[in-house]
Amino acid sequence: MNTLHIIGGAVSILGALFLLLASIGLIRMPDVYNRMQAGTKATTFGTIMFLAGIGIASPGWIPKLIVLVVFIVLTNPISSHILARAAHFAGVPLADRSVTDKLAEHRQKAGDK
Amino acid sequence: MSFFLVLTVVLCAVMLGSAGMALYHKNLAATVIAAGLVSLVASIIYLILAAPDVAMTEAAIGSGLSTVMFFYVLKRVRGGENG
Amino acid sequence: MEYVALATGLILVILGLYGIVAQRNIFRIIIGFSIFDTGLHVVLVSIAYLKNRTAPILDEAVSKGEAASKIVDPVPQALVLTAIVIGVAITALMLTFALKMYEKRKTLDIEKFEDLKW
Amino acid sequence: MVKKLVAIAILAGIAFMLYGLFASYTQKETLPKTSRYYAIKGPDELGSANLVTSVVVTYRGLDTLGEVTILFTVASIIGFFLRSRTKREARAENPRETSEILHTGVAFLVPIIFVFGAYVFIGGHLSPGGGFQGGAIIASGTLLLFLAQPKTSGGHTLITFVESVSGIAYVGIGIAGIFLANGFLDNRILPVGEFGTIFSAGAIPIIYSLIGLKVGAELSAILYKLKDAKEDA
Repeated sequence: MNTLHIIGGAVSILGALFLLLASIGLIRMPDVYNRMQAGTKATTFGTIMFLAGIGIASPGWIPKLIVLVVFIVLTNPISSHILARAAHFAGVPLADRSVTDKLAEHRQKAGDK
Repeated sequence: MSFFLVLTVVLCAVMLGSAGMALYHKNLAATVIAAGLVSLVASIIYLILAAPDVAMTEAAIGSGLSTVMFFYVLKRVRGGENG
Repeated sequence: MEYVALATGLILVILGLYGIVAQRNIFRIIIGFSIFDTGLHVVLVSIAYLKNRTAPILDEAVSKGEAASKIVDPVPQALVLTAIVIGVAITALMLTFALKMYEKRKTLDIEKFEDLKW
Repeated sequence: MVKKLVAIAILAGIAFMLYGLFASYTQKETLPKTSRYYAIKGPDELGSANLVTSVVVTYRGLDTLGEVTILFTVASIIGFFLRSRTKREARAENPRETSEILHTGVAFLVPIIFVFGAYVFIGGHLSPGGGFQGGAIIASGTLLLFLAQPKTSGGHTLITFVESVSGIAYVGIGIAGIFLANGFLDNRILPVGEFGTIFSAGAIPIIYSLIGLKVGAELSAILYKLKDAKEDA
């Protein structure tokens, strides 16, 4: 239990806190799109922070952790983008409080139904 | 040691719950997702039980590919699910 | 720990069997089969586990000489490895048959397929 | 109603038997005889650090061959039952266009996924992983391609080619084991090498790579056929 372990553990716990916030957001948010946003942004950042904590605690794993971070940064936004788009095309309505819907405007302009 | 015991108990409870959901939920898409969840949690249990090879296979095949296969077929049999 | 996993595996086997015999929708029967499969794998892996031992991979922590006293049983793990792949192949086969049956009758209710009933 | 009661009664019987198994199960203290032989002799005989790999590829290699054969049979039966749509029909369908982000992301990700799958099955004798896992990862990459480009129906020729070539090479290496080493699928046709390095364990990396390509191709073929299945009205 040296200093690096303690710093790494603290960073990891901070990352886990972000994951907790993401899960609270999943429950609290009003519609699919807001939930998706909470579930993507916070989990991407939280996971990266968690892995950074592990990297601080045991520096031998850093190359593998970098590969993991690259994968997460690439896949997480794309998958949530596709999910949100599919929900929009399937006709899931926005919450009452939302003010703008760019994709609907774009689709109207393109003459798509 | 007791940490892993608690973790196993929690994961087993999740597994049984999602297995029950996979059998009884009305929506067929939800049952497919629940069956995938059973596989995913099972792969974590394999990791705890010192079987990393099996865990990798189960995570890739059981919760990835077979779920997609179910969905490909489910897309084709819409409308027949209640009859 | 391994006893908990073993019990869960056996309960999953029973749940899957119940799904197979009690459901009427063919799709749900296939899902029951896949749960049955997962339960069997959990049972096999937890039987392979021995207390306070590590995975059957030799590295710096486990040297060649002391392997027999430090690793868990590799044979059931190898069995499960092949069983998972076979399981997904069988699931794909059953899904194909379900698809063909649906195209024939436009239904997935197992009670409607009475050709072999007497 | 009666049927359901009978089913529950049968299940109760099975549950009782399984409970008997559970109650009488006691954990072993040491490995069984066969596993102890594998654990003691395996690393020196075959040079593979991952004992699961040495069991799957060499000691029980014939089972793995049978398993790959089962996969091949399943893929053939599915191809027999589900007719694929032709190219013209695929073009006539008009699925929703996939977005720019997805195209770019997939073009970037799929090669990385394939390389990762290859890494998993080439390093199967040193670390967790191997042909089945790597094959499943490669099939996931193919699936990503299918999902991103729903209109294309090409690639089937390549999948069939990889499938047959790797299958033939697998059996060929197995037969080479009869002549150059002690038996069918013996891995010592190449030098066993230094324990724990990438070029060790004789033919195990080659055999596992072939298994990986084979499994990946079979699973991709199954997914492809399920995706492109055409309804005969």
